[in-house]
Amino acid sequence: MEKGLTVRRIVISGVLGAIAILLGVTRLGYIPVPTAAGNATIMHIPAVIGGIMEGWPVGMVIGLIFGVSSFLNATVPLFKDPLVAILPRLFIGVFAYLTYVGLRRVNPYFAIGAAGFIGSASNTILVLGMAVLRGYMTFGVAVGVAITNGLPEAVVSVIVTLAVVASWMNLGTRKKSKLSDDNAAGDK
Amino acid sequence: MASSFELTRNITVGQYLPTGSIIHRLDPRCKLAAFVILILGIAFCGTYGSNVLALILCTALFPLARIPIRYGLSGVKPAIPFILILAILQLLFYGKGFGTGGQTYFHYGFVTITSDSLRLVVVSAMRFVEVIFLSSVLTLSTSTTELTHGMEHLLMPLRKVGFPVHAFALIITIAVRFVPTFALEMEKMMKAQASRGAEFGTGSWWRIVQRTKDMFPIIIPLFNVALKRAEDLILAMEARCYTPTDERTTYKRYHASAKDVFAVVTSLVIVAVLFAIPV
Amino acid sequence: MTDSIILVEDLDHVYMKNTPLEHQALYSVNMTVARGECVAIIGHTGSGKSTLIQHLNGLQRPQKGRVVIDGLDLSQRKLDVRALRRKVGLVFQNPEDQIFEKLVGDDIAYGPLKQGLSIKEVTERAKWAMEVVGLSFADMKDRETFALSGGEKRKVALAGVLALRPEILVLDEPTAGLDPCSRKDLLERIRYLNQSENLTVVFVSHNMEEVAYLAHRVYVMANGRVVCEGTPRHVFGNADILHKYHIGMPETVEILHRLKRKGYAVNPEAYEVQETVQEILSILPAAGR
Amino acid sequence: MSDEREPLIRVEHVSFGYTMNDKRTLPVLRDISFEVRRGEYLAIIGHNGSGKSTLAKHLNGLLVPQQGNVWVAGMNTKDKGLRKEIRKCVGMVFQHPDNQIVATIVEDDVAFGLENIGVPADEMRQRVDEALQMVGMFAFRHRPPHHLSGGQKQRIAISGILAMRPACIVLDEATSMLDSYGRQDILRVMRALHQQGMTIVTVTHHMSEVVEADRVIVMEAGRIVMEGTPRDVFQQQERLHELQLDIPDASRISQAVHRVVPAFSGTLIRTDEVVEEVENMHLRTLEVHGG
Repeated sequence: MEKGLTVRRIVISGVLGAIAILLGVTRLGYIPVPTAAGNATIMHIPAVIGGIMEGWPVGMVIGLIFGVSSFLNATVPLFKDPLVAILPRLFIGVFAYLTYVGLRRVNPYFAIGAAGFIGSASNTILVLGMAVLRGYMTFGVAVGVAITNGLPEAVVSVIVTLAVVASWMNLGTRKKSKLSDDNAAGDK
Repeated sequence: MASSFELTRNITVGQYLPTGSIIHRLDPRCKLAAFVILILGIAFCGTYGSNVLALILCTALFPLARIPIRYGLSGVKPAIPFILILAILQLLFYGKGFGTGGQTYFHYGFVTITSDSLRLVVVSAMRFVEVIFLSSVLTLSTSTTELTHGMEHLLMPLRKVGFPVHAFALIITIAVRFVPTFALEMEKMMKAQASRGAEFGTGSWWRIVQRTKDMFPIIIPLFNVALKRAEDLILAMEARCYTPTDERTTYKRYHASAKDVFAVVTSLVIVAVLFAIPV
Repeated sequence: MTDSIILVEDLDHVYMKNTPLEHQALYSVNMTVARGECVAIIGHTGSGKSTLIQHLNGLQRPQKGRVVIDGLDLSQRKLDVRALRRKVGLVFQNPEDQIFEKLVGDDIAYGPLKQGLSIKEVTERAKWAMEVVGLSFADMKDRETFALSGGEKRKVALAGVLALRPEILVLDEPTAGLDPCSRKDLLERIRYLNQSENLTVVFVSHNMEEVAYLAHRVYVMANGRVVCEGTPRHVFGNADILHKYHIGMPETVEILHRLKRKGYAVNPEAYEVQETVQEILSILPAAGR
Repeated sequence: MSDEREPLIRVEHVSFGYTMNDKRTLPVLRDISFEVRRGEYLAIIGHNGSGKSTLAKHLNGLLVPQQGNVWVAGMNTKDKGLRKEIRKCVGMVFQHPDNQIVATIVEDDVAFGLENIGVPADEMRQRVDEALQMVGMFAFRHRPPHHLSGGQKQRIAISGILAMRPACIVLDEATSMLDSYGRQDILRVMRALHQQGMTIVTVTHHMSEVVEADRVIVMEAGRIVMEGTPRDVFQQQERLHELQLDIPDASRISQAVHRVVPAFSGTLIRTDEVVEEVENMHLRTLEVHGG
């Protein structure tokens, strides 16, 4: 991978940042889970993907875009506090990147999936941690939210990250169409 | 029903409302600086008095910007249930947590209401409304382009420590630029899938798994489309001589006048006053 | 009138209603299409063509007026949208927006699988759909969709819709961006579907050559209204309409209109190349032969 | 640096291939040589996959040849230090109108290239206005690009290039995503620019655009297989058909009429030429009879 600031890194940060904004403003980025922290979100996934693909600075910038957009669009009081909405988001892509780099020698799929999980988990833990520090919720409530929101978020994050990054890195997943099964009629 | 495909309608990133007021005409750099100062000020002031003052000042911005206050209130409305839920949770449980302090008003079993927990609830609700008002006024009175330019200029000093300000501003510009493009793209993909038998948003809200699964065929291609567009854009930018590390000149130039400086100074004064209010 | 499979009456449509960006896309549009007919809709970008065809499979619902597709009234709230969409297959302009599976076979099977058909039945349909658009089932089903050429992508998108076994095929600019060879091939396939498989075809186009080749009847749209309707011959013969609404015309028609304006006795409705050649031959001075 | 008689772009024995996953190379260009003269209007045609777009990307150093050289105004595209100069000289407009606009406001986007090459702010404003006027988009300068049609976006892309005052514009299938009106707009702009002396290279599969050109290069499987004026190339109907290329109806009509009436020219390629030829034939008979 080329070092430093490249046109590719700038553009990828930009377009993935656009997705983070888009998922927020169209509400498509929300998984409806009724809890105190509002819906579960998939808006952090662009930061995870950016981190894996182009390194931690890219992940951090996308996280920042996600944070600012969630701050500006927030309908939940929690996220109208910049310390909760923006600061923790900077680290999503960083943790995803570190996980990926640490594990990619073991198995690339596993590394991508794990990065998706850790990236998502870091979002959950840091946001809720900050919320507790800032006194918006107690520790007990935060743990509850971490389970009701954090888990589905992490699962979705793993699936989307794997699908997108694997196809982008050309790690072919499935080579045969569903129609190619032996039981399919008329194949011969 | 059919209009559920009209994604572009819901996009409010550029919800710019040009009324030509004095707030609109402020230099974006100064406006943004004042905004950041006020937001940070509000985030750290926790007394009743200071929040009452801040609320009054933030409300006063609407007539000044000639923007109807309902734009601000529309941001507050959907949050009311969350404020209530949080308020109840905090009132009931906060007293037992860390930092218990102040006078205990009520105590029964694990439920404790103290003067501190009450203040926290009231103050955070007010603080929330203030921030909503402030950010509404900012985004309604400033185009995204001006915001980006303003941010770029404000960050300029960071170049001294090697932070790539231009590149950073360009990233933000690209992000903002592609939001409507991707929205259209997504709208088209949803229509194409609906035409072939997919259904969106029809699952009941409690069927979380189903609704989440419905999402994948939209979200994953969206990423792929974005990454493909990125490849094109990289080429186009290189063809126009873009190199991230080179010196560039800037097209837009702003001239801060006395009123712009006044805005920044005023916001500093306001924050100082907010911190000075003891209760 | 009884045999019209598509009936559009006084249809209006307004986008972004009640916002500052509100604009009306359709003004009391009327259209009928008979079973087995091939109808072209032509007009400028923004003339309302795309909005109109999105009404045909229920992506848009009539705000005012009526749309009836083979007995299904789209104004009715309890409409069975899925039944409608099985009946009307809509192929969008840009194949990239409608191919969402990674492998060709999976993408074509997407619709039938959503309908809950057995894998055997789905395979048969996919096979039929692929052969009919000219994609070899055996060779193509395991190909990755992103690596296809523009022409192949169009065909995959078309096959994906055909696998739903629709009675009506609606195409938005089926050949935009294709090279001449792929375009000709695709047009022949569509003509085959219309004539031999008895599909009713409605297509939007900018390309007058392709309108001339495929359509039985043409609707000309401008500014959200239908401004002219008739056979291609009738429409191409009407230079005033074509000029007034800046509708391009086939080169053949352009030549004939120009000759006519210069006072030569040619029939501008003779739009096929051979016909045009005959028209020109008929007016050349005998002495020149 | 450049001799006026020296061709603007010289492509010498260029070969290029893409490396696949498994380290194989997929040859796309095979030993291509040609020149683009100053002030010329050159069309490069070929069906999808013939290598024409890859070739276009060699003309300003977006791709560099694996074998052979490309010289732009005497500068070798392999020389990294000259890359900016080369791209200032040869601008490029791409296929997707949406994917080449960077900024959120039209005039900012036109200025983007100027910012990159360090033009001072005052001069920039003047150049941006000028470039927008040249493509007829000045009235749209404060609009966000996503409210424009494809043809308008493409004109913005062209004016972004024009502002940099290149000697040559390469259109890399720049009209293939546009409707016929958008395409006509672009063609009008290019015609006007060509008259003002701009060198134009257009990569296309639309025959109506080829008719505009001074010279055509036909590509197939990474090689140049035909070259000549549009008139000469369109004569070879069978050969073009083999190459999966079409000829304009005007040309087909001209040839068909010529077969029956030999006095009628068979080398016409534009509709107005056909009409003129009919008139001329009448005039000639009049002369014969009158004389």
